Amino acid sequence: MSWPPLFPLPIDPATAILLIPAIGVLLLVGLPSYKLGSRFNVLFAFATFLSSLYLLVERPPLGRYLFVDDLNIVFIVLGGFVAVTTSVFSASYIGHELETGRLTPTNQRFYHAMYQALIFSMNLALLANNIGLMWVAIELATMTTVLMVGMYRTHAALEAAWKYFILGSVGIALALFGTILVYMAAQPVLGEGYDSMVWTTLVAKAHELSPDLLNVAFVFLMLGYGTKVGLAPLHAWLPDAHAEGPTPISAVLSGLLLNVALYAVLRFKMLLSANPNAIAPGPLMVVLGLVSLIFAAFMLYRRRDIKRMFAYSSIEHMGIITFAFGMGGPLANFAGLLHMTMHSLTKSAIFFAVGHIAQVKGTQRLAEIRGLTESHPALGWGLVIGVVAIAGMPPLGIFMSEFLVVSSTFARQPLLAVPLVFGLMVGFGALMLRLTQVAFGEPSGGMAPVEASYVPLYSHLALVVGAGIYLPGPLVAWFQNVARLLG
Amino acid sequence: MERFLLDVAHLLAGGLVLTSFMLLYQTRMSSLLAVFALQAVVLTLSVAWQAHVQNAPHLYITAGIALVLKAIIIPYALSRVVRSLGIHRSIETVGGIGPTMLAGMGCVALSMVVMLKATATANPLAREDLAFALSVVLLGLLMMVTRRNAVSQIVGFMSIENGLILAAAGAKGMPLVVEISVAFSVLVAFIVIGVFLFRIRERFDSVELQALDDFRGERR
Amino acid sequence: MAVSATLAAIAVLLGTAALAIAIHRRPFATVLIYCICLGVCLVLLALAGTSLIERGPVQHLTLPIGLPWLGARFRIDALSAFFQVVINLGGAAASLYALGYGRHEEAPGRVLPFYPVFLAGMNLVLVADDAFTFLVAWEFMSLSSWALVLAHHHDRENAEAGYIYILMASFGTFALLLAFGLLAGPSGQYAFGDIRDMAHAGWLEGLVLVLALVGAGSKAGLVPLHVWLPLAHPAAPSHVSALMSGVMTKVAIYGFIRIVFDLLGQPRWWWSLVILGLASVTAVIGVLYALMQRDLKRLLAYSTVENIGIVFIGLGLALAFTANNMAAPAALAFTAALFHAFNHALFKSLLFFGAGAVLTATGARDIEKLGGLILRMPQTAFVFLGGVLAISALPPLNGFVSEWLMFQAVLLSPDLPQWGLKLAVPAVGAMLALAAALSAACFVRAFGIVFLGRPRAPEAATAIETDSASRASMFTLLGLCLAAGILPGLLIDAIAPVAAGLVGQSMPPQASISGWSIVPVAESRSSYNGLLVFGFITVSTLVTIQFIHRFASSALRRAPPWDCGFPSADPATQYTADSFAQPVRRVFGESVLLARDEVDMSPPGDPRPSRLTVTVRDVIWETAYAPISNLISRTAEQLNHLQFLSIRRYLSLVFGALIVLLLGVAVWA
Amino acid sequence: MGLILDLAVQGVQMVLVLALAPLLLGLTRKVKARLLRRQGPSLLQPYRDLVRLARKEVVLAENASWLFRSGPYMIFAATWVAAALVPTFATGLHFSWTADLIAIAALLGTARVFLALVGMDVGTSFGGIGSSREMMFASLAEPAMIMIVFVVALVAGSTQLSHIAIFMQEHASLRVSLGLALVALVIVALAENARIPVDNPATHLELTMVHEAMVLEYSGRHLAVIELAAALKLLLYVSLIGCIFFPWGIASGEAGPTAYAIGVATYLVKLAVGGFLLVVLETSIAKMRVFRVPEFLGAALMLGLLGTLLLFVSRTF
Repeated sequence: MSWPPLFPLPIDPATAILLIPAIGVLLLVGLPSYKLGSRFNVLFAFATFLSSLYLLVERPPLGRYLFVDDLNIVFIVLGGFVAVTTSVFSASYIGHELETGRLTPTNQRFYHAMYQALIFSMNLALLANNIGLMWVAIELATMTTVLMVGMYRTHAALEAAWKYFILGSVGIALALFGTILVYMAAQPVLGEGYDSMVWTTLVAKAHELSPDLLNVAFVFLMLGYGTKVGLAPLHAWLPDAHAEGPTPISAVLSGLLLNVALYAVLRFKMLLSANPNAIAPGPLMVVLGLVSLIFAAFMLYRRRDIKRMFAYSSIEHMGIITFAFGMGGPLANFAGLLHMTMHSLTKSAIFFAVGHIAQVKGTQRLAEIRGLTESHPALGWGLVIGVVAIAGMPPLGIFMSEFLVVSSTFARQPLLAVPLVFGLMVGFGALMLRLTQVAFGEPSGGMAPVEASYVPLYSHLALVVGAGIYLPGPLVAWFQNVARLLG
Repeated sequence: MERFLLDVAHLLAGGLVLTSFMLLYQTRMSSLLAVFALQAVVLTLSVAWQAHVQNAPHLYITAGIALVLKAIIIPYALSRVVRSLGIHRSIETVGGIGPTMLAGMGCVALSMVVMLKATATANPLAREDLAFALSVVLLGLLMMVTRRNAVSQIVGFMSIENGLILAAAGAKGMPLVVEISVAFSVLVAFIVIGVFLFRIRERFDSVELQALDDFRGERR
Repeated sequence: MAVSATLAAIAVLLGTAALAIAIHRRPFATVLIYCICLGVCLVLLALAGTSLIERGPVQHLTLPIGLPWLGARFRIDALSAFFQVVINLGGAAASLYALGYGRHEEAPGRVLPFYPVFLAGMNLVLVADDAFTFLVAWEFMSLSSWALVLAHHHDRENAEAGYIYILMASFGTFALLLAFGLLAGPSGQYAFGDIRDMAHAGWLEGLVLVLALVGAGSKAGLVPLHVWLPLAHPAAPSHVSALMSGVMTKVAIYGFIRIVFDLLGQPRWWWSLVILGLASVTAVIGVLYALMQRDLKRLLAYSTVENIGIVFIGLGLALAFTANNMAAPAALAFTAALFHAFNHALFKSLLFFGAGAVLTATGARDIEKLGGLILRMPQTAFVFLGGVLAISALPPLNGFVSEWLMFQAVLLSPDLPQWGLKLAVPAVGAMLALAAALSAACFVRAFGIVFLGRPRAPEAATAIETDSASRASMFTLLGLCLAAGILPGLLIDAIAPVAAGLVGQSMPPQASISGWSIVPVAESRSSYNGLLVFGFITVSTLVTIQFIHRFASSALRRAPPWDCGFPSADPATQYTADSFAQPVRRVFGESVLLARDEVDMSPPGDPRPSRLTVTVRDVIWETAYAPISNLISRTAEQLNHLQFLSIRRYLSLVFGALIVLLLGVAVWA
Repeated sequence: MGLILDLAVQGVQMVLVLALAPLLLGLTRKVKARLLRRQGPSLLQPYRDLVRLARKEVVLAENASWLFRSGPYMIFAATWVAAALVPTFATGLHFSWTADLIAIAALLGTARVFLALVGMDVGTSFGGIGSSREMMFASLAEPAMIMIVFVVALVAGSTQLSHIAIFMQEHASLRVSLGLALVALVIVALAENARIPVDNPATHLELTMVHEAMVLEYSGRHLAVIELAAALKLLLYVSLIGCIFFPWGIASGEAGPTAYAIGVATYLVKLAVGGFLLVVLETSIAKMRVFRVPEFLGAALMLGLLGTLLLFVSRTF
């Protein structure tokens, strides 16, 4: 391809994926009609996704504020896609909520505006070429999700949002302190002012920065952004936020926000691993990852609420991903990226299914949902495929990443693989136990047919299955570059 | 001269830590808010001093923000809330004052050790500042952990923010971005908290976290 | 070429599954789907058979799927070809049987789509040539069979069985995954070819052996990993049970052979000690539990455990001989193992088909409700009897030949240098004989209670003979059992290239020997001629019958049974299955089987009936699995409190983490 | 020429065992009677019984199946084939390579399984008792038999009876292992032939009988065939012991008529002695309770195993 096709908009795509949602916010705040609102929501999300696709073709030159490299483009495109499918899903979901009166028209205006705001802030966080800017963006994202989680204004929802807000803000504070420390470390080398907060310059000069300050900084950043990633013991907000908010938000949280926070952690990991004298960030991440994995795996057993259960499974998988990146090395990093991608797709697909299930059955309590494959075959089997995928069974995508993580770990650090496999087994047992109860046996609860499009659900599942069988060459090459970047 | 500048900066930062301890020590909501306002004033002074020392004028803005927002508006608003809820008298702390103070000491010591070791190369002004800032942050966190009451937790959270501002101010030549973001986040924080207090009052007649915590995810 | 053809056939199977999803509601779906499966299985059988017979070269193929930088490697060598023959033979028989049996299926939508996928998965395992593809196919197989086990999911037991099954399956997969991880090394050389070429450290090989034993054993049903098997195999529809029991376990054996004999290089002698110990225990425990079962299909499943034990005994001997560079005996033992695997695929499928026929005819799985079916379903009874004789290792059928070969291999053990093996192997031989004799007892019980005597329940009294397709399939299998029994030489020669490839030598060619008899080592040492034995028995039977009918009176009178003068019309006075097993229960009794007989004898003068209640629990489950599951649930219960903390406590968690990490940084360096 | 001779020998052997079996039975009964100070029936009584049974009509239970009617012939055929393959008076049996010792044991197993099955066919409680006990005994007797085979095979380097016999003839030596094996084989033989102390061939006290219980429903020609099979089995075991442990006088493959004559003579003597010893043993001990039998057979198994192990020891020096 000699000349990239001209980008349809007068601005460069990087700016576009920020501008489009920003406009969306302003527009959607004012739109009273639900139908129009949801349509426009999908439209804006789709436009954003398209422009992010254009980034693959041609990258705008490095800016002082925004930049695009192999690492964040992965997250941007993935996020764009999940945002589109989720907006499609939320169109039908919110419609149903309005009918049942759980939401008011004001809510839905607010909801759609916030949705766009979330997309905006996440893209900003990913594109930011400045640790301060990234911090701001992530905070913005947190705030918007807090508001959306509390949207039902039920006792439980408020409690969840409050918990999320308090823990989130503490995380914010810690992250900010870490950021300041990084600046302090950079300032003697890069001089005062803006340059000391720019990624590209920071990474370039990483080996000259004071290692001790970086160590302390990484502790704060790991805890601060780790709170957003939902690593145990900082996870407390995550299950409730997933369980009590509107299901599209659960999907977005698991599919996108966790990834964005993880992206921040990875950036700083790159910074540290570029500095020979600093502590290797790997062990810390490995430990946190294992703790989250095993803890979440055990927590899965006693769950009564279906959404909360899958929220814990998100913690489990974030643990696996953190573990993989902590292990480092081309294989493990590749596996981590793959796992992250697959988990976003699968988990959001599961939440799509769960959302409709909760709507038709009129409950989120696991005990009251039975025999789905019989009462709602399309939903039930969709859920089965999703859970089987999330449990890491072939031929679905997550199996490939788990295969790489486990086997490479066992070959390098056999003792580390033991707790890893243990946690995976325990979690697998819990998921399968619940799946057997929910999907099979005598059907119970509401039998009404679902009026919703299965497109989001099955498009995700198709991608996951496809990826499990065949990964396109360019994608692989691209992942391998990133894996090398991560060192 | 250099020495004097340092000492004053040191004094003010130390004062901030001191006020944090006072916060920990308070047992009455109204006095808690008062002390918080005091801390904000001290913060303002120290930031202003930093501005003077580093002759970085933009820091005066930060100082201004701190003064207006933290020393006046927030305490006032919170005390309104507190009175309207009629909980201005008591705060029940966890584990008593004494142990809390000891823990606070521990935190300060820890932050000193960590920071002074880490910033051996940085310029002395920044060193002192960072060490104190870290202890203020830790103390604020400690306060959030040892108070059962929403408002006092919010106060604890704000004192964490104070620590951050102190650190940011200490960081020589740190661009305005950060201060604005801090102010902005505090603003957002306050708004959201306000919203929440409001909603919470709609539902329960207090901001006791117990009332929130009785749900805790899944009924057991 | 053969590889691509095989893959094409597998693709057809997958397409069939898609088709089944589309049309499973139509009336003709069942017949159509099973016809396609039958055809594809026959094609695969032909492909594998030709490449095995004409000893074609090893063939490779790499597709650009699977692991990106590796691709999906496929390869067909003698070993794969042999097991493909076994599997597709079973698959074809099952499909033929299902043409009739499948019509009774109440939920075809839950069987038809997964059945072809299951077949495809098993075939895929056999042709996979890199760790990733192998594991994908392996889990694919487990997954599809899991779905089939859950076909009748309304039954609580089945749901539990499915759960335990999938759990054990993925446990095994993890073990294999770790094994491959070790073999592939940090750089991730997952292609089997590279693994073969690599040299491995000693401890590593030992670990890989254990992991392979766990991984393949959990699928094959090696004690103590067998617990899922007697639950899951009976839960599925009978033709699927036949596939799982008769065929899928063979895939597991293939996996074990592939890793230990092919990838792992020169074995150590103590490996064989481990395997022999496990295997002989498996054989005896399996048959003992089979002898205790009242559910016909569960009985068959337990007997599968026993036969797997026998096969592993053969493999263990082969390892022992290979470790000491005794190629000829190794070839003998290896051939015996594969021979038995082949036989088991035949007669176990046959028996499961019979069980399925009985199930559809009577609707009763509890054999205490059956009886006298030989009069109602004479043909089924006949083939089932054949299967019973075969699985009880009785001449002139095939079961005997493989066990005879195995005994011959055992008899060569004194030449082994290691004392441990010298002393262990004869004991293993005794266990083998014990297992064989017990399985004879077990199947006499099964056949006697189900088919002989008088009906114990109305269901049995009104049974009717099963449909023609099922019978055709069963008779075919019986014919194959007989053929393999009387002409074993052909099969041994077919196995020869496999043995040559893996243990370095093959048994002497048998086809050349006069009169179709088989000579494992030397004419002077031992030989067996199934054809002649069969001929002898037939001839002498005919002679006797002729003689009797010539010279004896042919008068015959029907009368009530004599029964020592006290005939009772009540079928309840017959010997029951539990009472038949009672002597063995008493001998091997409480310790091995956790068997309890509670006799509740009513005091004199009390008209209340006395009862004997028999409970048999799986000792392995009680001692190994129950504790683990309890431990996990208790831990979960404890940790669950963390869901219900207050925000303040969560904050203190964060605070604690921060302090700990800061301390860490403080003390670091 | 040699082939014809071998075939002739084989044929003679088949007829001979058939002809001698009832005689051995008669002998044991006669001797037993004498030892009990009774007159006892004539030696030929078993033949007479068989003929009488063959002449009687068959009384068949109403629900007896085809298996019940064809069973006796299967049992008889399997036993006969097994008996025909054990060298009695000459080793040069043409078909001896058809089946080795293991196969012969297995053939007897076939017969046993059919016997146990027909016992359950009519659906009486006694048949069931008999079958279940028979199978329980067998499940212990067979491993013991295999152990014996091991001992012999390890000594003689073959499981082929003709070769074993020849080997024993040539280098016969007193070996502890062989002694143990002999004892074990005797125990197995007692159990397999339903003799005292395991079972009482003469009893009709229902609860104690095993073999009789299984054939309880048979009558007429069927019973005759089964009785003959039982007699054959006894003969088989005696001649098995003879050919393995006392192979003297057995004519080798290409011997002259005199050798064959000697072979037959010695064989008859062996049978007589064997039968006599058997009876002496039977009369000197009492029948044991059913659940003592497993220990009895277990002893045989242990002896066999011990023999194998001792063999290794003795081999090493």
